[in-house]
Order: sequence, then C-alpha cells, then structure tokens
Amino acid sequence: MMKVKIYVTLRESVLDPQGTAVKSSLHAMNYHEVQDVRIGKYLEVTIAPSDRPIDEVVREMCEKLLANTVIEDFEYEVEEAITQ
Amino acid sequence: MMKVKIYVTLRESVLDPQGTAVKSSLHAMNYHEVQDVRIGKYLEVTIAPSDRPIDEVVREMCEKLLANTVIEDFEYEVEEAITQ
Amino acid sequence: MKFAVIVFPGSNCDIDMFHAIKDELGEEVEFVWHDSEDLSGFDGILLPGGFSYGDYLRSGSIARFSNVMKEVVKAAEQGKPVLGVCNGFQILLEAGLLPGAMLRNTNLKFMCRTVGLRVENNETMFTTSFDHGQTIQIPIAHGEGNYYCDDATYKQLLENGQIAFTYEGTNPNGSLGDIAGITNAQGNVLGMMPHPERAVDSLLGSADGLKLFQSIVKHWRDSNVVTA
Amino acid sequence: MSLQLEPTAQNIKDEKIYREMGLTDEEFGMVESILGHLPNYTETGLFSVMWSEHCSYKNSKPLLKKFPVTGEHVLQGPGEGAGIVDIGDGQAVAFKIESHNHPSAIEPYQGAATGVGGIIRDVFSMGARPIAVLNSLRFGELESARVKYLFEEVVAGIAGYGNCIGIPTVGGEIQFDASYDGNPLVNAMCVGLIDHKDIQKGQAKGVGNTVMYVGAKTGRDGIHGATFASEELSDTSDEKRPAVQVGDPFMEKLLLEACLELIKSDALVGIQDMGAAGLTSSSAEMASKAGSGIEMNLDLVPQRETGMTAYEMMLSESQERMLIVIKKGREEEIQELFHKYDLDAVAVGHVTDDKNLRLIHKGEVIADVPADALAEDAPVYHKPSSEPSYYREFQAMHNEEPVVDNIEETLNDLLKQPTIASKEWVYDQYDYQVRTNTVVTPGSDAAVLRIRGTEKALAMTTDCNSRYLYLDPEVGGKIAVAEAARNIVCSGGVPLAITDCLNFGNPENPEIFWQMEKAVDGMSEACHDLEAPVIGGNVSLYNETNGTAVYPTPVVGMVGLIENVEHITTQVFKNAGDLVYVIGETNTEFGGSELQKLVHGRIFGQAPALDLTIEKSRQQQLLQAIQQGLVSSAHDLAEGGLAVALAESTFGTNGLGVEVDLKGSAVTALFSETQSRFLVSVAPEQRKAFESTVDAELIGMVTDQAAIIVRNEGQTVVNRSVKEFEESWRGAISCLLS
Ligand SMILES: Nc1ncnc2c1ncn2[C@@H]1O[C@H](COP(=O)(O)OP(=O)(O)O)[C@@H](O)[C@H]1O
Ligand SMILES: [Mg+2]
Repeated sequence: MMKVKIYVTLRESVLDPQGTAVKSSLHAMNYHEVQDVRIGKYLEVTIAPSDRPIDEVVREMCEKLLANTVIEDFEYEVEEAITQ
Repeated sequence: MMKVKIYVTLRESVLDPQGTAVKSSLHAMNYHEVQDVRIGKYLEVTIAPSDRPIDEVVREMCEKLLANTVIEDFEYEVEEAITQ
Repeated sequence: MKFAVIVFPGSNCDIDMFHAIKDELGEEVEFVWHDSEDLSGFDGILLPGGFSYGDYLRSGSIARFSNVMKEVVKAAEQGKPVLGVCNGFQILLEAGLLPGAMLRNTNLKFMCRTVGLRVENNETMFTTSFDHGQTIQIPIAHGEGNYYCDDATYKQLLENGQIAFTYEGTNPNGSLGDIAGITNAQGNVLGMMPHPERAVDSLLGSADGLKLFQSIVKHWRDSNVVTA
Repeated sequence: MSLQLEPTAQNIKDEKIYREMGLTDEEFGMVESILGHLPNYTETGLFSVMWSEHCSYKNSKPLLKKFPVTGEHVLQGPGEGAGIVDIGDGQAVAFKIESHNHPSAIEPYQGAATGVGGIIRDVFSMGARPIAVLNSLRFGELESARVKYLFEEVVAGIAGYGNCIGIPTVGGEIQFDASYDGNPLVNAMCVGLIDHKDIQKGQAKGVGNTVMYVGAKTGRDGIHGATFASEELSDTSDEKRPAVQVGDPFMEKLLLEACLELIKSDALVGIQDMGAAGLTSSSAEMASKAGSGIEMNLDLVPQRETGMTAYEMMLSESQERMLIVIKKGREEEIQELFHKYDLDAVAVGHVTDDKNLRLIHKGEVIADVPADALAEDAPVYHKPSSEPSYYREFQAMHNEEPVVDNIEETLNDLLKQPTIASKEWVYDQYDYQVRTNTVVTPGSDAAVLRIRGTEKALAMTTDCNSRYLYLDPEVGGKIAVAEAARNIVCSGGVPLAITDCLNFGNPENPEIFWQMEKAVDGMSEACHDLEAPVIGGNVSLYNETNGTAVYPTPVVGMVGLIENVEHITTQVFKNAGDLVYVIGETNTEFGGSELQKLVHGRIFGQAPALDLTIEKSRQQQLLQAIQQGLVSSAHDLAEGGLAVALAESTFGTNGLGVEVDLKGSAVTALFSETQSRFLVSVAPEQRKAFESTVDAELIGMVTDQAAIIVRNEGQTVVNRSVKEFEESWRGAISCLLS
C-alpha cells in the first residue's frame, strides 16, 4: 500500500475568492501579520501496487480528474509503503 | 516572510462524501488500485514576522477559523523565510 | 424535433427541462440516463442543471466521465444543438466542449434570484428569436457561476461572437466580462448559468426563456426542410 | 471511540453505567423486569435510546393526547413518518416538521443540513414526492461572533442540503432573541405530494418476509444522538458529544429516487427511515406497529468503519439510510432497483412471529428483547407543573403605550429590527424555484406551489411568535396557530392541517412544564376552532444552556389548499388607485410587541388577546372576497403592527406608495399588535362588492408617488419615500453580519 498526498492549488493567475475572504476575516480578527492566503485541496489517496509505475498512475489521475489544469496546478508526494 | 502550509483533514470517523464519490469515479475510470480517498483543504498562508512566535499564531488561527475542530484536524509546516 | 434531457446522478433540473420542452414548447422530449450509449435518435441534446455526483471535487468534474458524454461529444461534432444549463454548462466546460472553467461566486454564496441578461449575439441557433442587445429576465441559481478563462481565450470569444449572454447591471457572481453564457466556435454548443427552462410560464414570473428553445426549433426546421 | 471491552451486565448494574446512557434507576429496574434478566450492554443501549424523550415522548405524550388529530380530510394522523391530508382527485399532501436543535448548536452547518435530510426522508418514506421544504429558526441577538457564526452556518447548511437534493426551500421564519443565545432552534419542515394509492406504512408485516437495509453505510456517527438531544447543553457537552453526522445530499437524492421507484413495486411491504436511534428505532417500531418481530444479522449491515460492535451499529445515526420489508423471494429485483442508483440494498434479516427484536452478531444472539417494550412501553411521566411568578406579575400589568417621540423614525427603526427586516440575505441562498412549481416565492405571507396538471395550488407557512408565548403560553399558543392560518388565507388558501414542533426547556422544571401544558391547550383550542387538525410533529425539550431555557417555541407548520391558481394572492400592492382597507379594530396592545422591545429593550405585560370566533369569521370573509376576485393584495398584521404591514406592502412594487388617514392615538393605530387584523387593497370598481362581503375600514389609497404618507387626526406623522424605508429594511441583516 502506498499513501499518496496530492496538493491541488489554484494557478497564480487565477484569483482565489475563498482565499481573499479568509484573509480579510483573519485581518478582522487582528492577525495583521497575514500577508496572503491561498486555498486549495489536499487529497490523501491510498493506492495498492499495480503493474504500472505509481508516478504514472498518480499523474494521470490528477490530469484527468483530480485537478482542472485550466485553473489548477497539482503536486504530490508518494509515502513509502504502509502495511495494514 | 514565512510561508506556512496548512493541511486540514476530516477527523477519522467523520464521513467524507466527497472522498467516497471521487473514489468510485476513479474506479469507474479503471483505477482499481485506488483503495481509499480522503479530501481535505490545503492552505498556503504568507505571514510577516511579529512579536508572537509563529507556531502560536498559526495554531490559534487554525483553531479559531481555518479548521472546524468539531469535525476536522489540522497540521502545518512553517517554511523558512522567503524574501520578496 | 426530438430532444434528449440527459439525466446524471444528482441532476435535479431534468424535470423542469422536460416540462419546458413538452408542455410549453410542444416538442418531443425524452429522459436519457447517464450510461446510455446512443443519442443518434435525437435532434437536440439538453444537459440540465443540478448537482451531478453532488458536485463533489469540482462541479461537473465527475459527470464529464459518464458514458453518455462520449455521445454528447459526437452529437456536438455532428453539429446538433447541445445546450448545457448551470450544472450542464459546468459539465461542458469540464468535458472541454466549451473553453474556460468555473470558479466559486465571488461572495462564496449560492445565489437564487431572477437577473437581467443582455443578448450579445442573436445570430446563434439558440438566440435568433431575440433582438440584439435585448434584455431578458431569467432566473439564476448557482454557487459556482464565476466564469474564468485566460486572456487569449477571452479575446477569441469576443472576436468570434461566442459570448451569447452577459449579465445586465450588477454581475451576480464575478464572471469574466460579465459572461452568463457562451457558445463553442461552431456555435452549436451553448453553455449558460441562468435557467431558461425556469422562465417559460408567466405564472412563475417570466416566459422570456421560451424564445431560446423556439430559436433552436426554428433553426432545426430551417436546416431540415422537408418537402411535403 | 470503539467500545471494545464492553462492561458486563453485572457491571452495568453495579456501577450504574446505564445512567450515563440516560436511563434512571427506576427505568433500569423496569428493563430488568421486562427482560427477566439483567440487560447486557447492547440491550441497555437499545432501551436507553428508545426510552429517551426524543424517541419515546415520555414527558410529552400526555400533552400530545390533547391535540385534535382527526378531520374529514385526514388520511394519516400522528404515528408515521409524516401526516397526510386529502386534497381531492386521488391526491394528498404529506408533511411533517422536525427539530435539529442540539446538533446545530454543536456543528451548525451539518446539524442543519442533516435536519433537512431527516425530514425529507420522513416524507418520502410515506411514499410521497417531496415538493418543498421550509424552516423555522431562532438565534440569539445578532451581536456576538458566535451567534453570527451559528446563523450563517445554519443557513448555509439548509441551503447546501436542499439545493443539492433539488427540493425548493420556499419559506420559513426567523426570530432573534437573547433567550436563544446558547441554544439556537433549527426546525425543518418538508411537504410532499402523494397519490392515495401510494401511501406506505412503516410496518414489518408477514412472517418470513425479508428485512433489507438500503442506502448509506453505517459508521460510528451520532451514537447516542437521541439521548444527547434529550439533555441540556452545558459546557461539558463537548466531551459527551457523539461523532458529528455529516450529511450527503447526493446520496439522499439517489435514495429518494430509488425509494419512489420502489413504492411502485408490489414487493414492498413496509418502509421507514432510520432517523433518531437509527437501526434500533426503525426495526423496533416497524415490528411493534405490525405486531410482529424482527431478527437481524448485524454482520450483514453495510459498515463504513472496521470493528464496529453491535451496540455501535444499533445506535449509530449515520444519515441517508432506510429500512424496508419486502416479500420473501423478491430480494434480487429490489437489489437491482437500488443498484441502478449505485446504492447498497442488503438483506439483513426477516420478520418473525415472536414479537421480539433479535440481533445476531458474530454468530451469537447479542440482544433479544420485546419490540413493544422498546417502541411502546417506555414509561410515561406526568410531570409536576406550576404557574411561574413572572406570569402572575405580567398578568397584573395593564397595557400602556410605549412613549414614541418621532413616529417616522420609529417606523424606520422597526424595519431594521432583524426579526422584521427582509430575510433576502437568507433566502437568496436557497434554490426556491427548482422543479418549477413555486408561484409565490419567499417574501410573502405564505409560499405557494402550483400542482402540475391541476388548477390547484398549495400554500404553506411556518409561524410562532415566542414572545407572546413567553408572556402567556396559552394565548400565545392560540396566536401561533391563528397566525399561520392568516398567512394561508391571505394567499388564497383554506387551512388543511398543521404539524408542530414543540421546542421547550427542561420539562423536569415545573414552570417549564406549565408552559408546555398551557401552550398545547391554546394550540389545541385554535386547531379545533379553525378546523386545522394536528397530523404530526415533533418534540424538542431540554433547550437550555447552563440552566436558562429558551422562550416556549411551539412552531406551527401549516399547509392550505388553493382551489384555483386564479385565487393566488400576495401581500404587495398591485395598482395605484386601489383602495386600502384594514380588517379588524385596533386596541392598545403592546405586550411582547416589537415596539415594546425596541423602546424598553425587554418584553413584559399581557400578550395580545385573541378571540377565535372573531378570528374565524374574519378569515372566512377575507377568503370569500379573495375567491370572488375582489382583492388585489392581502397581508396579515403581525410584528410591528399596521405601520410595518403598510411599508412591506409597498416594498418591491417599484413605484407604488400608499397614503392613509388614521384616527385615535397614532402610536396605537400604527404599532399595536392587536390580533386578527388584515391589510387589504381593492380595485375601486370592486368597492361595493368588497364592502358587502367584508367588514373592513377604508383607510386610504395606493398611490404612484412611491412614498409612505400617514396622516393621523389630520396631522402628517409619516412622509418618507418608499426607497428610504426599503433600504433600511433590505440592508439590515447583511449590515448586522458585516
Ligand atoms: N408535537 C407533536 N404533535 C403531534 N404529533 C407528534 C408530535 N411530536 C411527535 N408526534 C408524532 O409522533 C410520531 C413520532 O415522532 P418522531 O419520532 O419525531 O417521528 P420520526 O420517527 O419520523 O422521527 C410522529 O408520527 C409524529 O408525527
Ligand atoms: Mg425522523
């Protein structure tokens, strides 16, 4: 079993309404040290070993479904096998 | 400037309808190696140094606003200063 | 003319679309389940609003992979009219049948109200029964209608007259260029956030949406002239 | 929180572990004698949830008995998922209201969302197609960050669930008062349409028939939710808290469509949703109602988590699940039906003849208890009741006018009170149009939905002015029902029946129990006189935070029948030149009024009086006039009195205004909250016909001046543009939130 951590973030060029809203509420709560907030998705996917290299599989899943590359970028980390 | 990466995840026994839907769609797309999917939030917060220790500030922001501790857990990493 | 209303798990404006066509427009219409593999019998394809697959992950992102979408792509290539409303629009974007993507409304809230739309192009097969620049009253009901595309794409949309409708007055969701609805370059695929099928009976407030469906039928009749 | 090492039956007794589950020593004794042996951990769990107030109504049953529950149109009264009323042509309307107060106080978004999901299941478990949801909400004053958070999240939760499942949220009511500060009220109502032939019952009939579990998998969420809902909230509530239930409206949409397909099948014997106390209440109630028993093998129950115990499975309150009983041998076709919607449908047991609920887990009988004992034999308590001293003080006061120096400014201030101000901020977030039947959208007295394929329409509303109930629960209870009926009548409908949700504090406090008694007396009398029987409802007690109770809040949900869509009437003025009438005389009544609250910052004195005979005759006259097409607009006078009603009737008309002449004291004429009054506008050509049908006083005229002008005894007391008033009214809530 592999645990894959996937981070999906909005592209720099795309403005992030949610991040903007969170930033202003943080300021309203007097966290003036906060300069910027960007909000994305964090996915934890557990994957069983298969005949295909895991990177290939994960990359493909992200491009097809997990991220919309018109507006989003993704990164991922594969964590060493977890035994159950 | 510090860049803080915050990961907000649903607590263990809390239902994740979104993760479930994504998992079955991945199966429908023939990614049968996928065992489980959990979906959470990923936040990137840029913070200017202040008189308070950054961990204290981040932890507090998470508990007060960024995570809903009734159903969510959070973790974070502080990345060393980024100069702009 | 025979319409198909595609039903995805979680579609919920399918019934409204069905009644608009059958009761108000008076044309043939059938529901088609998301796993269907044949749309050849239909002259027009309608993707209704709702929350396909709960709109989980991203609106329309999962529905876009259902079997029937291959057929929808085929129908679009054949030049058949394909209309996606609200969630249907989002699915067309995810499927790449229309350019761009949807972001959450700038106020981050779901919004339900009737808005004014400006008819930017009344020469598409969906808009010929409107006047150019005419303002029509159509309800919106969405949380992710904030249309986005890159500058190059926007430029193309403008140049090819692919922008069918824009919001008149205040833009409810922050969409780029006040865009409410766009077509593909060929002009036979229309995606729009407002719900024309909710505006086909004055008892419910407005009947302006009916003209959109009438335009589709008119175009179909003109291009399928049958000699009696 | 898996309870791997369960205490033995002896431990449970010796260490009084049953107390933590909410059973008293006496109740535990009863259980022991019913079973004839010490209950094990699972059995103790079954009794503790089924005998909780939430499931057993052990404290409220004696009161509920007082409600009139029959009527010529009633097809199904209290006792099933929802009540059902005949509307002719073989059609009927099913509706029910239910509370989700405690979950919403802990996690407002999910608490409200799952509340909506639960009441929708109650309605489609009857075989009805849900056509609308409404709600009734109470929060503290919109001041503290916590209250604002609760308010925004509850509204978002209701919207999130209703919008996704695609059932329009068409109406509701919201009031703000300090008494709800730590304990908001979230009541959700669902209305459904059904053909008589499709009416289902939650019964496990036919020995040998198969019991199937359908819908979402079972997790550890909400364990002991029912007992939790039967306790006061305190600062330690957090520790006791069960894992919060998360709603999945997408799953419920599939379940809804599958179940409505299922009821067309002759294989179906009985169906019930798994609401409070999940698998326990659905199985025990279905067996008990049918006089049969059920045996279930819990190993077969679809599980979301690993290592769940029998106790956890039986008490889980995971959402979007139903229990069905089908004819033996038809399992496969039912499974196929559900698989079409990607849903689990699993045979987990069968109907037996020994009237017991028998549970098997890992090959052992883990519980074997009489179903009736769980569902029917909970103890019933007749709680002591005593008249609170505050009530005697209030009754001793006589009504006096609050002092008002600037009438025009006061009207503007009233329009900004959150309880009166426009709720647009809220219902903008609700899809109130989906399924395209909503003729009158939120904002008028009642919501109206047409019934496709007929001339008819349904009017629906939720109402309860809990300030009046606090001052005088009996009169307040009458008013709640009468006000609901006024809203239905103003829309052109005949009241059919009500569903109610009794939200009160701790019934063990005699003064709270007194409030319950009196409120139910008042409601019963009004239901009887206005011919609107109670066909179902829900009780939510222990609405207290650290000892302070909410105002008595018995919310009334009413549905009315509009014979012809032509009769549909709204509250806003239609044409300049129409004559403006008030039905009903005005007395000096300010107890619990919006003006009293504004001026004194608190409420006191006597609630406004209500004469049900007068109420009824005025409602009949107005309805007759509406049905004869004599009325352009109709609006009942409620919070803020005539002044507020006048203003509201001009809002959204873009361009219309009103000009009226009033006599007597301006403050009383404009702001008194005397009951049984209506504001009506009538086209001049209808004047004769209208005046001969309705006893009403002509006070002025609709103008095209877009101003509100009020003259009192010849002197102008209000003269301001509609625009200015409307801005105060529309902007108030978003302004309080930002
Ligand atoms: N206040 C009330 N007035 C009338 N009937 C009530 C009231 N409270 C509960 N009931 C009836 O008792 C039955 C059980 O209530 P409840 O447990 O809330 O229903 P459900 O089992 O669907 O959750 C229902 O049929 C309900 O209509
Ligand atoms: Mg229920």
